[in-house]
Amino acid sequence: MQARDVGLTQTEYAAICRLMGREPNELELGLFGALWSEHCSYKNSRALLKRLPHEGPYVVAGPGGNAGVVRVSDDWEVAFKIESHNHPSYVEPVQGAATGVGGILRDIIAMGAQPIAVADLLRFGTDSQSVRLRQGVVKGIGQYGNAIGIPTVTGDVAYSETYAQNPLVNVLAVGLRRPEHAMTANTARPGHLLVLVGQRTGRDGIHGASLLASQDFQGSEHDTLRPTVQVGDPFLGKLLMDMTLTAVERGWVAALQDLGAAGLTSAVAELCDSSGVGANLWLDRVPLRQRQLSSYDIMLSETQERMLMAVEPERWPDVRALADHYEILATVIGEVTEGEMIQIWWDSTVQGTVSAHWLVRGCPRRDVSEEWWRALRHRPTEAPPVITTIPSLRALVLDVLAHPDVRDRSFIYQQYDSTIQTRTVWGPDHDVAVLRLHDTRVGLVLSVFGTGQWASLDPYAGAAAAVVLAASRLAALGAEPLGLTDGINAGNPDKEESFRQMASAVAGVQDAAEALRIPVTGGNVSLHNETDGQPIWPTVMIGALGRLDDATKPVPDCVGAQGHTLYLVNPGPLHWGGSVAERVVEGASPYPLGDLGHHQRALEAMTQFVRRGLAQAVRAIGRGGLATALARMLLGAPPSLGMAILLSESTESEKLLRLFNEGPAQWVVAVAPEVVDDAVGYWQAVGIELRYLGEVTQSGRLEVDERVHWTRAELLTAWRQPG
Amino acid sequence: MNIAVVTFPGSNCDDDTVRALHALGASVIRLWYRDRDLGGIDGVILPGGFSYGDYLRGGALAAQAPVMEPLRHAVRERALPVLGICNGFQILTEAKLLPGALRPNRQGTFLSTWQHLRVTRASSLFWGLREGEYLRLPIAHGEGAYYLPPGQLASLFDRGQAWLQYVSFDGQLTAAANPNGSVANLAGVIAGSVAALMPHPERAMDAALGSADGVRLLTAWLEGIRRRSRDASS
Amino acid sequence: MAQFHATVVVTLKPDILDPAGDATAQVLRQMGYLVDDVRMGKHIQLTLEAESVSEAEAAVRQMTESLLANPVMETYTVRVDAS
Amino acid sequence: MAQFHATVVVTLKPDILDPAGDATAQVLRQMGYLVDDVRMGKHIQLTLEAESVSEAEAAVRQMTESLLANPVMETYTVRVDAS
Ligand SMILES: Nc1ncnc2c1ncn2[C@@H]1O[C@H](COP(=O)(O)OP(=O)(O)O)[C@@H](O)[C@H]1O
Ligand SMILES: [Mg+2]
Repeated sequence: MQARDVGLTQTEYAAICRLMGREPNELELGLFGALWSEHCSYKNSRALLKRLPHEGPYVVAGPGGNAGVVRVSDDWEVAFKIESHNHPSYVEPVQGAATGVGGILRDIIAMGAQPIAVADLLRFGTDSQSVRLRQGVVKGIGQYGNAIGIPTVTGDVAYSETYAQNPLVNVLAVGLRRPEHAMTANTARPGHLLVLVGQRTGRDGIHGASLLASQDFQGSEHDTLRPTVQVGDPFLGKLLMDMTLTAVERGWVAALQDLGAAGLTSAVAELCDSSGVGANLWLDRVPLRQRQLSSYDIMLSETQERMLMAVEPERWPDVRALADHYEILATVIGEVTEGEMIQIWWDSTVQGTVSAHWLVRGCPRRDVSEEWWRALRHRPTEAPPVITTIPSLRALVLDVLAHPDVRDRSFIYQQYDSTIQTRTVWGPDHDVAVLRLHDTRVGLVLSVFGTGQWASLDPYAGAAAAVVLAASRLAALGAEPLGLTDGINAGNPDKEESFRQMASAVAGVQDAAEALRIPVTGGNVSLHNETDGQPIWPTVMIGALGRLDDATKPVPDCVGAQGHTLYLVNPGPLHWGGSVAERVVEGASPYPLGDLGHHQRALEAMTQFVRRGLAQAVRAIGRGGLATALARMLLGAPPSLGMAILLSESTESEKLLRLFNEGPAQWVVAVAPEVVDDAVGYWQAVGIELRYLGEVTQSGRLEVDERVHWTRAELLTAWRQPG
Repeated sequence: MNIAVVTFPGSNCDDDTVRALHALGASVIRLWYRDRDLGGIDGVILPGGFSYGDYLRGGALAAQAPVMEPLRHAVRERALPVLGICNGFQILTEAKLLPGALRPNRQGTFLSTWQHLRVTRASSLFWGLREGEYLRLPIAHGEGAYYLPPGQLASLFDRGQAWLQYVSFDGQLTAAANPNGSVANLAGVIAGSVAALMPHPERAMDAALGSADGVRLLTAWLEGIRRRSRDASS
Repeated sequence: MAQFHATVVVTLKPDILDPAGDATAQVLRQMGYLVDDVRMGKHIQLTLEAESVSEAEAAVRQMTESLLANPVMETYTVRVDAS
Repeated sequence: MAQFHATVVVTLKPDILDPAGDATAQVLRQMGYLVDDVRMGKHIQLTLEAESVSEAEAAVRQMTESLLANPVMETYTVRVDAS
């Protein structure tokens, strides 16, 4: 076996020999191959990610652990993180997506938190093959989440040819824990037993991290990737989750780590490295599903539904009895030692010896200069595109509503259990999920959004705008932002252009998170999203978490009564770059990001506006622009209501740009007559523009400029396109 | 009065069900699927979830669980009230404690949504829940299409076993209101002291979460048990 | 005791709706295949210990009737081979 | 054109985890049966139109490879009979 068989370069091999002072044997080489893979080592992204802001008033744990953690109240902390399962989902959509959900749930559990919600962020192509992929992915997400009993409460899906050979399946999970049940991997001490809990190890997903997740796809490579398919078992996953969290609650677990990419190797190395200890591993004791697994197979298997615990010897009988109760296997497979060396044994012979530190931190990582990093902000100009042929407004509103990126998603989310665990105040039929914690009025708001078109021409602007949009949906409820998680999906980092795109996206997240003062507590990077040399659009998925003091009565996102006045807060530029409308008329121009400092002030002002109770309804403007926001505010309202909108723009093309631009930090608000003066005064005082849009009527239809109108049925039919 | 909630491996609505019962002031005993002694209980809930991952057929593997033996015995010998919710319904049909079977939804996919229901037949098991009353409850299931072999439907109605039916938002018994292809829009059935439904009353305990109609249904069931044990002791 | 291999095929009774089969048929027709009908059944392979083929077959029939198939809606066939 | 009946049996490759089979085996053992192992596969019955048996068989193989089975984790057998 050679370096390249495990995905390493000659330079990396030389670095390994230097660290070890000798050549690695085959087993050791395999361990390096896995942990020095792009997926595990972040060798191309670490230097960029460290620039993201991590500090904030609510942060309990930032990046570095299995998930970020923020504080919601004195009693509760929340762990949350995003994970990608793109390539596995292309190879086997149902199992690939299902194991993606299982994997991120175990990250949350590894923090000692009970998972309470899942969100899915998906990108697919537009051909018929992509439809089947989507059906499989949705089935897989539902299969796992529904069965293990975690509600899928929100999500995001968009389409483009760019994802046809490389769909994106990112999954975000949220978990709750009591501060006293906090778990980490960095608390293992010499003398602890290493206990492997859960599924027997089999030949699943060997090389998943190094090959499947860290290299581009060549169409024909499917065959050689065969052994990498993992099958998820939510049934066992549920028992493992309950057993693990019970053991944590009883104080029996000294340190905890899930087995994800690179299986046992990664779990043991992370645990040892973060705890500053070494380990003896007794592979002959690992329960196997198949005979004839080699040490190499056992160390690298990505069999799902396994957790690694460090347990004090006195506690082991308790842990074992608990596992027996749940009828899952718990086996002592090693012990924690002094130092940093991991010794791998089979019976009484040593199979390999490596330092946890080399495995986790030794990989040569790419760095970038400050100058290069700063230069990423030089971007395409934002000069508005000229609309040459003016489309019909009547048709365009319906076309945008019917666009796959905008239309009703119930055909997806109705396949997900969204009400289990009884916290769901707002589920997937809203722009954000609102979850109320049990026995209190306090709640969480989960807002997820990913780029597509927005980042296609300008990844920096698209990524920054995704952060602003996710946050503007928190502001629409007056929620306090707690933290962000980001999923970066991009092409092959060895290609300069793909690397620059990825870096620009990270820079966009950084600048927006800093401007908005919301810390990034964790995330994921998935590179090599290329098939046959064709990279995807750099795509950034954002999850923003907020707190509501009273989650039982969120401010409605639909209009509620005749006579309310509609306003547009912080009108965006007359520029529809990156918008759905632009795609409908087959244009493509860069996204108009504008000034992040200004957006921050608008967000802050909106948050306070809502908290003062001045808004009867609010909706943040996103995909599909103002027109879509208005239509959605009407479609969810009592059927008798209508809207009469008067646009202040004078020309036809300006009116179109007003209705369809997707510029960041804009909202539609409905204000009751008795507080109109207060509202107008408020926005004047904070110096953010409030523009009159019109009135809520009893007409049952949407009217613009007393000239064009759409019945409710027309809007609904357009929006409710089947799949 | 003690109500037992049985947890099978893979049950995932057991905690929600216990929380709902606590909210109604009931005292709850938790049973594990291997328990062979029910203890002194006045009623049992088989909660929703994916017992054994719904592998083979929903409820089939759990129907063989050790706890089902004393349960069957208690139903036969002392007409112990049993309420199956979702997966609990599937387990009860697989265990032959209820007639019929639950088949994969007509559309072939899992379905999670809110449904309106009508009480087709009042029952002493649910004290105060009147015939013709409406409820709004969430459903979340992949195998919820109630099936009866040909010729058995009429007798189900004749015997008063057809308990709950899916209706439209304005209370009509229409084909369009049937979410999953259940025969005669049936969402819940009763046989003797055993009742079951596919919707989740334990998730509808608070208007802030969409509906508090679960309170009515579960209160009626608890009240039925209370009156029954009072009558028995008087 | 010897080891036996058994195959149990469980199929839906003919008049029962088969959504999975219907959905598959529809996709196959979309893909251009001239498919009239698809029915999805289960193919269950077991290995078990028994004294003889006939004992093994009796055991498998029993398992099938009590668990592997639901007689309300399914029928089945059983085949047992010596290992 | 004539009608043909085909049966496709799709089984998981030996190394692939079969949670449904494992759970079923566990319950069968709990019921007292001496079961070593259970594997769950699909038994798919199709009726289709074709000019000849060989054409029908070719079509069924194609459908299986592109839709009914995922070659990454499953293997299959096909049998075609004239109606
Ligand atoms: N895009 C990102 N932004 C912020 N943090 C990140 C990002 N990508 C990865 N991280 C952090 O790096 C650490 C390692 O991530 P990862 O290897 O994905 O963990 P795991 O293997 O547990 O899924 C985590 O703490 C994660 O939150
Ligand atoms: Mg992890």
